[in-house]
Formats: sequence, C-alpha cells, structure tokens
Amino acid sequence: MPETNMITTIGAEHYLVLSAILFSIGMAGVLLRRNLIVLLMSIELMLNAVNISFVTFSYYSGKVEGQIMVFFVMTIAAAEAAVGLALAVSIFKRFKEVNIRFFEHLKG
Amino acid sequence: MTSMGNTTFEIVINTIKLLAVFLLMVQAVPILVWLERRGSAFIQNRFGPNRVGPLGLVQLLADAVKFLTKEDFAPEKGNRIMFYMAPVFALIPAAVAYAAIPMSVPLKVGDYTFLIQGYEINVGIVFILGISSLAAYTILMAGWGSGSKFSLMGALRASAQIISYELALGLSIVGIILLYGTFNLTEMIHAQQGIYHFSAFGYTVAASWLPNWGIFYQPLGMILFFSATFAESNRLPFDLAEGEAELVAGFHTEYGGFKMLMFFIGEYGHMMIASGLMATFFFGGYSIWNFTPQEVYNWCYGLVGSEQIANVMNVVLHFLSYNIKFAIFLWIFIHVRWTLPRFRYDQLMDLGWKTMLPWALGNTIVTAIVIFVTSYFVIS
Amino acid sequence: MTADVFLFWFLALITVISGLAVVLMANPIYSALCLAMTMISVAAIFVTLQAYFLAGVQIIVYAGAVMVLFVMVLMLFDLKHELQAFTRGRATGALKIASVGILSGLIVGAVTIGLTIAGRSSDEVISAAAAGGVVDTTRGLSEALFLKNIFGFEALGVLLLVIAVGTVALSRSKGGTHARD
Amino acid sequence: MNQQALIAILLLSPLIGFFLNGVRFRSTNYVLAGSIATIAVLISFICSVLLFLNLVDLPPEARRITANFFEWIAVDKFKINAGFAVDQISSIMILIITGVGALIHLFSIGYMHHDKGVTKYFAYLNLFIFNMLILVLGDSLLTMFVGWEGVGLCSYLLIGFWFNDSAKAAAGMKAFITNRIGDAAFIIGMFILFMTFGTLNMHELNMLAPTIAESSWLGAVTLGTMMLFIGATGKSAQIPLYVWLPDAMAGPTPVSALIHAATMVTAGIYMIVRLNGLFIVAPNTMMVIAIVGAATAVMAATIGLTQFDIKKVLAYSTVSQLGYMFLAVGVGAFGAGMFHLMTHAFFKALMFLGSGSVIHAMHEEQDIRKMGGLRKYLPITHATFFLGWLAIIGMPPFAGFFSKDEILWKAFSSSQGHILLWAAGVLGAVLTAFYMTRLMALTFWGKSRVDKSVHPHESPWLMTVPLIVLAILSVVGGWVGIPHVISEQIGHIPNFWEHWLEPVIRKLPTVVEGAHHDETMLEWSLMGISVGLAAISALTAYIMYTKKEGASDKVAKAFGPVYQLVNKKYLVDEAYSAGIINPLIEGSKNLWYYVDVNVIDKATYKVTDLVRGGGSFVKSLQTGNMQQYAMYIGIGVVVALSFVLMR
Repeated sequence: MPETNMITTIGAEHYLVLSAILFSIGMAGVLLRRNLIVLLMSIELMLNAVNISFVTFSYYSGKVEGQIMVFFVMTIAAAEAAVGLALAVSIFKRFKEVNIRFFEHLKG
Repeated sequence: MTSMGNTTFEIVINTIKLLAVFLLMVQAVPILVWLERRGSAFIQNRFGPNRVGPLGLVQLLADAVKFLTKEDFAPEKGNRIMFYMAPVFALIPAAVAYAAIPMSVPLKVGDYTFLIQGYEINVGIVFILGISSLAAYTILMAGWGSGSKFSLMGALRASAQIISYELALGLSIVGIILLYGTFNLTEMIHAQQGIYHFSAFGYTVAASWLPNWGIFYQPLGMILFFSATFAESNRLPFDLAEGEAELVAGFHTEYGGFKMLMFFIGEYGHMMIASGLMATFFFGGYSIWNFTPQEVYNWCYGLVGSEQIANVMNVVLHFLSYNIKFAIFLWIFIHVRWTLPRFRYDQLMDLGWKTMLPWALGNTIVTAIVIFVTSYFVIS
Repeated sequence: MTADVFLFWFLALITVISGLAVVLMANPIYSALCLAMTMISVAAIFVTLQAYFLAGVQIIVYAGAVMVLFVMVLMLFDLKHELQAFTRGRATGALKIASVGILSGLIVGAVTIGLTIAGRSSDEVISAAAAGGVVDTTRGLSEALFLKNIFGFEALGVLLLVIAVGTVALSRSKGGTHARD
Repeated sequence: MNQQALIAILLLSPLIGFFLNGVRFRSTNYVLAGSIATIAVLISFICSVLLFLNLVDLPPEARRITANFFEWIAVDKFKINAGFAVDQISSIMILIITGVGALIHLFSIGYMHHDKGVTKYFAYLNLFIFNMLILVLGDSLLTMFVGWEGVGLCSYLLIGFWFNDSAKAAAGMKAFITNRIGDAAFIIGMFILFMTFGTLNMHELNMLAPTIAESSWLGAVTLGTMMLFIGATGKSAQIPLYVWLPDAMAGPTPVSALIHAATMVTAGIYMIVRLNGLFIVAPNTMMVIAIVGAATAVMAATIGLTQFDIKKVLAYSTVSQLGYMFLAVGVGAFGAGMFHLMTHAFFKALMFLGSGSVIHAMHEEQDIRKMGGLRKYLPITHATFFLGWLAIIGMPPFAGFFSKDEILWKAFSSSQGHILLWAAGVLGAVLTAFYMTRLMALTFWGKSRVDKSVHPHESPWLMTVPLIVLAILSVVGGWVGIPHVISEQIGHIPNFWEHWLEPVIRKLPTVVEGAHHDETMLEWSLMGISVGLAAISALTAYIMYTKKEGASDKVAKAFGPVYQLVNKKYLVDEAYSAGIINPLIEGSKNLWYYVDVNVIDKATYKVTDLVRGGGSFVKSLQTGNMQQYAMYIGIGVVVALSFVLMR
C-alpha cells in the first residue's frame, strides 16, 4: 500500500472522522447543557454528523441509497424539532424558563 | 471546483463576472429607488423628486451622500455585534442568489464559452430558494440586535411570514419543474424557446404565434408564485414587518444611514430575484418572443456577416430581451406597492396557509396527473 | 495542495468550530446562529461530495426552516445569558465528558478499522467513485426515492401529518386570532 | 360481452346499490331509494338472463362459466380464489334470486313507503342480494361461506329492522344465534373435508368424491357431509334448528317473502345439490337428511294447522316445504329438490307478498280470526293468492303438483327411498292442503269478521304487478319438468328440467321391481292417491271453515290436550330453554364465580403484584433526569462498541 499524506490527500476517512467529531460535540451538548432548546440543537448537530457520513458512504461507494437515508433523517429531524419546540413552548408558558430539570416532574 | 474554469484566463473572467453581477445588482438599486419615488408620485398625482439634475436623476447621488455622511450609531440596549452584522448579511443571500440567474445566451469567444450569469449550478432552483430563505436570519438578527420591542415584533412577524410563504412559493413552482423535468434554469429557458408546442397522447400540438412560455402551461402557478414572492420580499401588500402604523418601521426602526441603505439593497435584491425568476420560469427567461437563439444568431449573421460580431450581437439582443421582461416585473412590484392596501396579520396567514398552499398543492397534483396521463397513454 | 483539499480543511474547520460554539456559547441565541452556520457549512461539505440536491435541501430545510424556528422561539422567549448553562456535579460531568471522549475515539477507531478490514484504502475507494460515479444525482435520487423506497417515503408523509397535528395540539392556546367566543 | 365481466356486473350491481342507498340511509325518499335498489337488482337479473342464454349455447358437458377475480387466501397448499362459477345449478338459482328479488323490491316500494327507514331497508335488501349471489356463485365452500354468513347478517338486520320493538329485535337475535350453531358445524365440516380431500373447491370435491369413496375411510366423508347438513339445518330451518324461522316473521313481509321463503332458507338445499357428488357417496348422511326432512315436513305442517297469525301459518308452511326439499335430496332426487325449490320460490313468494298485501290492506292486522270475506275488497290479491293456493296444495297442472309429485315418486322408488318416507310425504301434502285451505277460507272467504274501524282496500299497482307476475309463474313454472308418465299421454313434451341438470347431477337407480308397464301404473296410482287425498283434505277444510261455523272449535275440543300441544308448537322453544339455554346460563354463572374470580383473577393479581414489586425497584433508577438517561445510552454504546472492537 503506497504511503499517502494524510493532509494533502482527502479520503473517506477524513469525512468520517469529521462526522465522528461533530457527533461527539453534539453528544457532549446533549449531556452537558441545561437549556432544553440547546439540547434540541445538539441533537440536530448529531443528526447532521450522521448525515455527513451517509453522504460520504454514498459518494465513495457510488450508490445513491445513502442520500435517501439523509432525506429520511432530515424529515425526522424537522419533525423532531417541531415537536420539541412545541414542548418547549408549553414548558416555557408554565415555568417561564426552559430548563431541562422541569422535565423531572414527569418521572414515574 | 471546476466551475470556476480550467485556465487562468477563465478563472479571471469568471471572477470578474461575479463581481460585475454583484455590482449590477447594487447599482440597479438607486435607479429603482428613483423609479419608485417618481412612480409613486406619478401614481399619486404629485411631482416627486424632480429638482436635482434632469428628471431628478441626480437625486440618487445626493441620497447616497446623505446616507454615507449620516452619524453611525447603535442603540444602547441592543446587541452591537448582531446589530452591525445584520445589514451585511442582508446583502449576501440576495447577491448570491441573483448571480445564479442566467441573463443571456452563452458568449462564445474562441475556445471559451462564457455564461452570462454569475455561475451555473445544476440544482439552480433549489439553490436559489435555499439561499433566499436565509434572509429570515438577517431580519431576526436585526430585530434582536436592535433591542427594541418594535424591532423584535417586526422581525418575528417578518420571519414567520417568510417561512410560511416559502411553502407556497416552493410548491407553486413544482408544477413547472415537473413540466420541464429539470432544476437547471438554463435548461428551463431552453425548453421555453420557440413557438408554443407540446405533445399529448402521442400527438404534437403547436400554435403559430404564441411563444412557448411557462405561463401558458402554468397560469395558476404563475399567480401563486408572484404573490408569494411579494410576501418573501416583504413588499406591500405583505409588508407587515414594517407596518408603520403599528411598529414604527418594523425591524429596521433603529437603523439609519448606510446600514439602512444595505437593508434597502437587500429588499430590492429580493425584488430583483423575484422578477428574474418570474421571467425565467414563466416568460422564457432571456429568449425572444417566438424565436430560438439559433434563429436570432442566423439573422445577426446575415446582417453583419461575422461570426464573432454576430455572437456578441446575439448575446446583447438576448440580454436586452431579458432586461425588458425584468423591468416589467420590477415595475409591477412598484405599482402594486402604491396601489394596494396592507393586509391584516391574520388575513396574511390565512391567505398563505389556507388559500395559497392548497391551491399550489392542487396545482401540483393536477399537473402531475396531466403529465402522467398525456405522456403515458399514447393513442397511435 | 489542491483547491479541493483546501476547501475540505476550510469547511471542516468552520464546521467544527461552529459546532463547538453551539455547545459552548452561554447565550442560546448565539448557539442557534452558530448551528445555522454549521448547517450551511455541512451543506457546503455535501457539495464537495457532489450531493448538490441534498445540499440545497439541507439549506432549505435546516437553515431556512428548522433553525429559523429555533431562533424565533428563542427570541420570543427573550432568554438572556444563562447563569447556569451547564449541568451541575463534577463527578457526573467528568464521567459524561469521558464517555463522550471515549465514544469519539471509538468511532474513529471503528472507522479506520472498518475501512482497513474492508480492504478499501481511500485510493481504491476514490477510483471506484470516479469509475462508477454518481452522475445525475437528482434524477438518480428521485428514482431511488420514489421507486425503491416509496414505502418509507409514504410512511414519512404519515409521520409528518401526525407531527403537524400533534404540534398544533401541543401549542394550541385558547382563543387565538380566530376565536369565536 | 365478456362472461367474466357479466359475472362481475351481476355481483357488483347490488353492492353498488347498497352503497348508494347506504351512504344516504337517513333519507326518506322512498321512490329514489326503491328505484336505485330495484334497478340494481334488475341489472343483475339481465346479467343472469344473458349468462343463462350463454350457458344454453354451450354444449351440455361444457356448461360452466368460471371467473377467478383474484387470489384471496394463499397459505401453503391452502389456496382459495375469489372464484365464481355459473353452471346449470347456479344459473337457475341466480335467475330465481334476481328475478324474484326484483319483483319483491318492486313490491317493497309500495309496501314500505310510509316507513322512516326505507332507504336503510333497501340498502339491506341490496346487500342481501349481493351476499346471496356470492353464496350461490362461489365455487369453493369458503367463498360460499362468505355469502352464507353475509345472508345471515342481512337476515338478522332485516328481521330486527324495527328494532325499537324489543320482541322483534329478540327475534333477530334468535335467528342469528340459532344460525351460529349451524355455522359452527358448517366450519367443522369444511375442516374435515379439507383434511380429507385437500381442497374446498366444490367442483373438485364432486369429482374427487367417488375415488376417495372407493379407496379410503368413508367415515370422514360421512362426518363431513353430516356437519355440512347440520349447517344446512340451521340456515334452512330444519329440525332441530327450525325454531328461528317462525319468529323471523317479525321482519317486514317482503323480507319474509324474499329471504325466509324464496331464497336464503333454500341455501342449505342448494348447497347439498351443489355437492351432490359428495353426498351421494355418504348414504348414511343421505338417510338422515331424508328422515329429518320428512319429519320436519310433517311436524311443521301440524303446527301450521293451529296457527292464527297469517304469516306464522305461511312460515310453518315454509318449514314444511323445506322439509320436502330435504326429503327429495335425501332420497337422491337432487333434481326434484331443485325443482321444488324453484316452484316453491314462486308460489311461496307469491303467498307472502299476498299476505303482505292483505296486512297492508288491514292496517297491520295479522290475525286471520279478524279477517274473512276479503275477496270482494281485494280481488287481485285474492285471485293471485288463489292460484298460489292451488299450486301449493299440489293440484294439477299448477307448479306445485309437478315438483311435489316428483319428490313423492322418488321417495317411493329411489334406492334410498322407503315407503314410510313416501307416506310421510303424503301426510304432509294432506296436512298442507288442509291448513292452506283453512288460511284461504278464514282470510278471503266466508263472512267478514273485519273490525268496523278498518276499511280494507286493494293495494297500488306497484304491489299487484309483482303478485300477478308471480301468479303466472306459479301456474306455468312447473311445466318445465313434466314427468314422463304424463308427457307420454299428452304428446311427448320433453322434460326440460332433467335434461338441463343431467350433466351435473348423479342419479341413483330406481329399485321398484316389475316391468315398465307396472312402474307406470304404479306412478299413476301413487299420483292419484296423493292428489286425491289432498283434494279431499282441502274440501274438508273448506266445508269446516266456511259452511259450518264452530266445526273447527269442536274438533279442537275433541282433540283437547293434543291440540293444545300442537298449538303451542310442541313446546319446543320451552324445551330448548329448559334443556339447553338455562343450564348454559347457570353453568356460565358458576364458571364466572368459581373459576374466573377465584382462580384466574387471583392468578393475574399475583402476577401484577410481582410486576409491580419489580417495577418499584426499577423505578428508583428513573430519576427523571433526561441527561442521565442519555449518559446511560452513551455508556452502553461505548461498552458495545469497545466489545466489538476488542474482539
């Protein structure tokens, strides 16, 4: 296998590592932030990271199915954002704040 | 990034072209402002600016000087970063989107072919829609950064209006996309050249004098699209974002001077995108009534006898054709602004969600069915 | 260093920085705007991967609609700088960060191992892409979507309908602009 | 036109009618509703006629038109098509169903015009026709069963049509539940037949039956056919499941005419005739069928003697006539059974519609003790009813004579027959003549006992036209099957009926010994005996109920307890409720109290307690902090991924 320069030759690994980094950032956001809306945004970040890897695989395998999955993910993301925001709005109406700890009232 | 060209010459020319398109857009704004002021005066039966220079044309320069020399200030309670960023960002979507609209036939110079548009992108429609939807951010940023409740209210209204009408806007052109089977604006214009003709059930129908324009296939789509673009560019009768009776001046209440001018440019830029898209989707783009570019070229060639000059002439003629259509729509924008009253906010939302969206959806469905039926069943 | 390589590093940098900013900014409005930035740069990354249509859709759906909604809601709430933006507890915080770190490391490891096991170094993959190539992406995409994956498409339609109804039900307040009584 | 398309139109036309009327069921526009329904059935009738003519054009062996619309069920070897077949038997049935059905629809427009639920009524009628056509045309037992259940449903809906009256609603329920018993047996029969033959297609069953009969255990076939027959006793109101039919008279009278006289109740006979190849290899079942049929014929006729409700008399008469048909198929005279089915459809529909006309004229009065002398008020009804009467008591040359005589002759002469069966048949005929004459006498003849406030009037043309058509059919309907002995005397008219059915009906040999001449003499004399006895019986009844008033009461007193027993329908209903229904209810109560509460409930409580105990432990892990949950997920992914990578 010829030695390739990791900086001057861009391959699938680069995109996938970028995707992994973005995913981890999003996950850290989900775990660490307290604001419900920022939490939702972090989830969007994770979904985007996954989208990148889908498109990467689609490109490097020459198949279009990966992009179909991105479509589906986008739709799910939009739906999730809509419901999440609606929930946030109702939480805000009730408590005048959107802190995640208000959801602790929902525990069984 | 091959779209910028393969050789240095091409890259340089393309860069210049991008700049030229941007400047073209920005320079059109003062003219439009003058046109709007004179036009409104004409409509309201008064004089308008007519003192500075012939017909008041130099008024533009005076205005520019005034804008530039005004004091630059920011509201104390506001968010300075956003306040200054918003007007700059207002320019970007308009300029980037406008550059994607083809304005004339490609110019052939030797081995090179130059497109008379900022750049070509294969999914032009999606791209333009996406970029112009980013305009909502600038308004929100301006409203938030101003730290004023009028600004914020105006910004919220405007952005809600923009994302609401984006649906109707997008759906209203699905019919035309289905019809031409492409997202590429140039291909779309190609499909609209020549005389009116289409094939159905295996037969070809042709008219002798009608042009092959989209409006004759999608009249409903045209009306919906044009109305939605009014809302997208925040113009009367949909200028709830400004609503001076209620909100002072909406999201740009706190702006003055050059920053204000940038918002102006953004708004007019949206108008220009809308007019350009109207011309491209429904009125054949740069193509000339009843003639294909090849016919025009042949005519030019017969006239001057030189390929090079004929080429240039062809380009110029088509550029003129495009600009005439473009100007007509811009004038309609202005005329409507000074003719129609403003909607109430709930009327606006009703119109968007309960009237235009269903009609656009119906238009899409009917178009799809008709295309399927006429192309699937062939009567031999 | 060619333009493509430069573009990738540039976009990757913007993506990572704005992504980090989403998580680290204390003011949620900045977070949201940074996320919009991330979305746009992800769209640009799609363009470098020749997924033009997806890039457009990414901008329309994410940047143009979803994020505008986020920003609107945030502005509506008028949330200022948060005093306590992050969760409490050092031990759990450390555990969380550690798990995230390990996870990202594992993903990277999995990717590299996976690519090696598959015996496809990036060169081969690129040549495969160049040979096969996704040429007319929009047409291929629509064919794959409407012919092969039509069930998923329809199911998503149903999902969106349910979501629309649910969202309206959640955020419905008494009265409104059309209140009759 | 394409045959399959014809079958499709035939089936779909009533269904469309049902939907058209069903979606606007609150409407009270009886003209529109009736027109839609009648035209829908008329279209079906036209299709039936066209199919019949197409069938005639084919050579006798190939007279079978099939239409497979789609594969309905496919599980391994078990494959059922939505397949429909028109052959000699089913073509006759569809003609009867759609023809008589159309007439009854027409009659209903007049009869139901004042009813609020008229649109719903017509929707139900159309649905019934549709289901009946499925039953008749379905080429496999399962397809037939769909129609079988469908007509049961429609019957239930129409019996309980006036469901505000709890007695009528209960009658509907009784019909439905009684039918369920038969249906359960029918399903079991299908299971057995499928296990034995590996198919449910009736054509294949008929073909396979003789080969199986030779090679394998006959018990399965006997058991399967017996189960099917029990199903048939439910649907066709035979002992022991006949009790629902008299109660079913709670429905509107045209319904009684269509469903409970002409079509649905004959489904059992039709089913047996369709499967004649199968039944004929199970002589034990055939014997049971014949005995049950004969017993029902006599028993129902005796009950009919004592009833005073005009519709009840006709209902018991129907049960009795159905018994005749079962007697016929039981002795292997499948053709005769179908023949009687057809003639019975004509004259019994006629009589029910006639009684409907009478009831209509008498303002919903059904008690024949309050009638009498209606002849002068209802001339057309009387005339048509009179013809129907002649047909049912078997007077030559009316329709009933030919079919009934054919059955009696076969009961005597077939290898499955017996002289006792013949005697029971003759007894039934005599009783039938008596009670039908009684009905005629009390309703139309003699002195008027009509209440002063009631002014009887002749019905509108919408109701009389169907009566007239059916009366004509009752007269001439039997002429398609004139027996050899008679046709030889009057000039060799061929027996169309036998020729038509010959390719699809298996025949049993006749076993009467002696020469041809003797046989003819025997047939003539048997014919003479039955007709003569019936005539005497009718004359007696005529005298008893018109000339000598009080004679009937004297007879009733003379028989005393027997009369009471018969009048109370042999106390069968009471016996059922004491013997079966009440023990069932008591047993269920005990089951509920001892088994359900003490065993099952307690067990489930124990399980829930266990789960709840476990849950309260797991609950403590749920802090409600979502980020903690997310962390759990993250740790889980880390563990899983590292496991995969380290492996």
